[in-house]
Amino acid sequence: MFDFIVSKYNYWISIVLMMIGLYGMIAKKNLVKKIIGMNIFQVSVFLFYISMGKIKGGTAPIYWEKAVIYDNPIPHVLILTAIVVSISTTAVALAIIILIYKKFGTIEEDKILELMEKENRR
Amino acid sequence: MFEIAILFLIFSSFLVLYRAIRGPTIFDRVLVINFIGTKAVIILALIGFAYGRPHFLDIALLYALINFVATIAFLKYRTTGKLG
Amino acid sequence: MVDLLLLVLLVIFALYAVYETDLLSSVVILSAFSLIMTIVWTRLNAVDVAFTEASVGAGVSTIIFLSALSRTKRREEITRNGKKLNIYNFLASLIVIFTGSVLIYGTFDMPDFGDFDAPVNNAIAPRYIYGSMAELGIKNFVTSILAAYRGYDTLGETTVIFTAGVAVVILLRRRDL
Amino acid sequence: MIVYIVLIPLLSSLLTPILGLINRKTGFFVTLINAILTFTIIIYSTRKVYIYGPERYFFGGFEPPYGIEYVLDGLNSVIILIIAFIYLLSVLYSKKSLEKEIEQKRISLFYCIMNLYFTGILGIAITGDIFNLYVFIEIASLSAYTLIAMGLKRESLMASYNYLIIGTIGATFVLIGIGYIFMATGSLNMADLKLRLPSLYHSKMVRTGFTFLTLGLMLKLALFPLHIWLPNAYTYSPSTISALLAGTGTKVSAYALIRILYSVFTIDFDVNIIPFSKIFIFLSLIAIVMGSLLALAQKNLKKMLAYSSIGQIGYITLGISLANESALQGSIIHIFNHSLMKTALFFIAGGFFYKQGIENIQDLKGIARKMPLTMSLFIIAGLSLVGVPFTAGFISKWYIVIGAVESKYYIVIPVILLSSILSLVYIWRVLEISYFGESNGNEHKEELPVPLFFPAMISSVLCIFFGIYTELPVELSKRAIEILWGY
Repeated sequence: MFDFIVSKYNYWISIVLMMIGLYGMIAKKNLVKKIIGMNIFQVSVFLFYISMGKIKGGTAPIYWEKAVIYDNPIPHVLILTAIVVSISTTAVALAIIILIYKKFGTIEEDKILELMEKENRR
Repeated sequence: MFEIAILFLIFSSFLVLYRAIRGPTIFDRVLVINFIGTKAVIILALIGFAYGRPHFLDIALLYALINFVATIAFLKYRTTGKLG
Repeated sequence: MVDLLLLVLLVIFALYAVYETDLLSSVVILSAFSLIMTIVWTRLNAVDVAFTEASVGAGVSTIIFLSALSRTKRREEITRNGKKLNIYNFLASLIVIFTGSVLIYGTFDMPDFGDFDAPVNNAIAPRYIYGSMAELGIKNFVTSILAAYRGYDTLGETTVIFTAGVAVVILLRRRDL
Repeated sequence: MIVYIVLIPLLSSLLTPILGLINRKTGFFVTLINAILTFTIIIYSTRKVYIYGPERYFFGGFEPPYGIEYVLDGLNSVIILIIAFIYLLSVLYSKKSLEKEIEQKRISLFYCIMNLYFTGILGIAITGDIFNLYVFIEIASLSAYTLIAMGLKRESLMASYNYLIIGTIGATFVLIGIGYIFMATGSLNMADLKLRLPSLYHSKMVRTGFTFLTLGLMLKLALFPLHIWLPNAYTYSPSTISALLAGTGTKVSAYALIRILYSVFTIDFDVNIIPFSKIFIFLSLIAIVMGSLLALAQKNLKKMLAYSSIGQIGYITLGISLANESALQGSIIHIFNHSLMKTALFFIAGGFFYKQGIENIQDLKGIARKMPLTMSLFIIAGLSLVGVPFTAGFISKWYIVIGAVESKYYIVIPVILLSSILSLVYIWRVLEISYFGESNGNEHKEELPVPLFFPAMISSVLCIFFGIYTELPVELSKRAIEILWGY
């Protein structure tokens, strides 16, 4: 049992982090807060990827005369791509939030929905 | 040896966590970030030596730079309420 | 031991960033979260990723967040309208717990952390590690995969940045173009 | 040759803002040339695939499990054919329609984003690498968020934001799913995965990965309980974009789902090892009924069409999850047909807004007397949506019903009948108001201007054409089935 926990805790903590982020994304009403949750969610997924590429006793995947085992470089490559995708999503989301604030005067979801309902009733 | 040094540094990061969470003003938090950033630079350098691959110093350098920029941005936002 | 401490630190920061109502503090904590993440990735030997996260995650994204906050509001307003909010939060946590347990169920027959014989490390990775030096002559395997073998992904990545750039310009710019 | 399918849109998206600095009008022409060129290349390569079989392209010359490859086979050639066609029509439509809906100074950047969206969806459809799929999903999504946010009303911003949140959750789920599958197999190439996966079907890792991949794509596809982003996104975006998204956005996700279910995993896994099929037949049936019911309740014309899309997506997923040849064939034909008819309907709805500023169904009173030709196009496309014989919609529903009978799911038949009646009711409601409603004011005829009328005409006439001459979609989809079933 103890071995089982020790051998998996890295993945489990990354899953816990993902879920904290996902909760922030779903449950929080503030638009910027949702994006903060989104960042945590995505970065934790990246942590999960990087964890799977680690090999016990391995060294960084850069050629080195003394190296015996190298870590797996593929997850690193995938995550380099994914980090950039994540930051781009954040940038677009924040641009939309700035516009929302300009047009609605608030960044709380409930208040915006109220405003939209009022408009539709008219 | 290096491992123990890293442990101590992480432990000291835990100590400032109290200020990050309680910290009545925003300056306390900025200070915490700066502190953790500085610790991170040293930890990165130490990790490089612990693994016997001094190339890691590059990241430590980059780190020191970025840390500085972020702090400036915070303080500018705090004083003028605007960025750029 | 060191890794475990860092991971605990990550969880505390993540919880606090989601919990805090002052958005500026939240962003500060998110920046700290990224910083710690960089150390974790360096511990896991992902040097290039740590590099990118240090500049992009901790640097650029903090500044983007700050510039967004400077044009909107700093504080999150909590409206407490009693039961409705509670049911909503309860549903959200139910979804989150369900998703999380499915994910953890999936980890049960995963290879152990750091296992050399895991399929990830044996299917296509050896070719990159032992063959790419001879084939391309680049010392950093990550670079050679990124630029050559999976170069098309990198083209896609660049296109994503381009898309985001054009999107921000078209959404926020007031002058002619 | 197939490498140009993605490269030409990408190049033109770079070219539009640069030429836009010189003259704003160039944006439209560059985009039009790009659409025509891409469509021509796609016709050429589809023909080639049809005659000589699947074509592959290795990027940088690195052989597949190590490098990234493009695959063009019977399945995705159908999809990219219809996507490129709808894009061409939308570009033709956009010139006039955008004049009223977008500030002219932003027009060249707008076309740039439109080209990027085109790049993204073509990239999703044509790639043979599962991580590359994720990257292109993000390109398509990011540009779609921006396009929706360009709508006239301020609600469009909120619609775009909600789509962004849900779309990002979906894309991240896809990323998690890819991670789990990658961890179990160590490979990212679809063809390679198909060889490696069967021995791992009982691993919990693979099952979880499968769940998250499908869940993420279902979020993008807007299957019923996960559809919340779709109605507002379609309603508040500019008319061209509504038509473009309705015709291509969800279709490409449906394609990705088919690819994952039948080409990365096998049918044996979907049906026998996990209860995927049963759950999704149930969900699709609910989607079919609820989509039509919710469409009945709407006041806004575009919102009604958007909810009807949710019902039609139910048909597509029903055909996919019944998992036999005829049902899947019906599903592919329905992707093809639904693109045509929904695009036609959204074109016409956009035309009403352009000409009269009408958005609500109630305000359509007497419009059939003002625009008889336009309204007749609406009837054609609407009847095709209902699934009347001799229209395109009938063929696909027929195949799905046959598939349901083959798999002995008899409950499908009354549900499809019910939904057809419901959709007849909501189409009829529009017709009744527009033909028999008392209009106030002048009733002299003024049809849509040609640039708006022509694309709407083409797409609705094709609805009839493919209902009578069924060879093209049926043959193409038969070739797709051959690829998936592996003979």
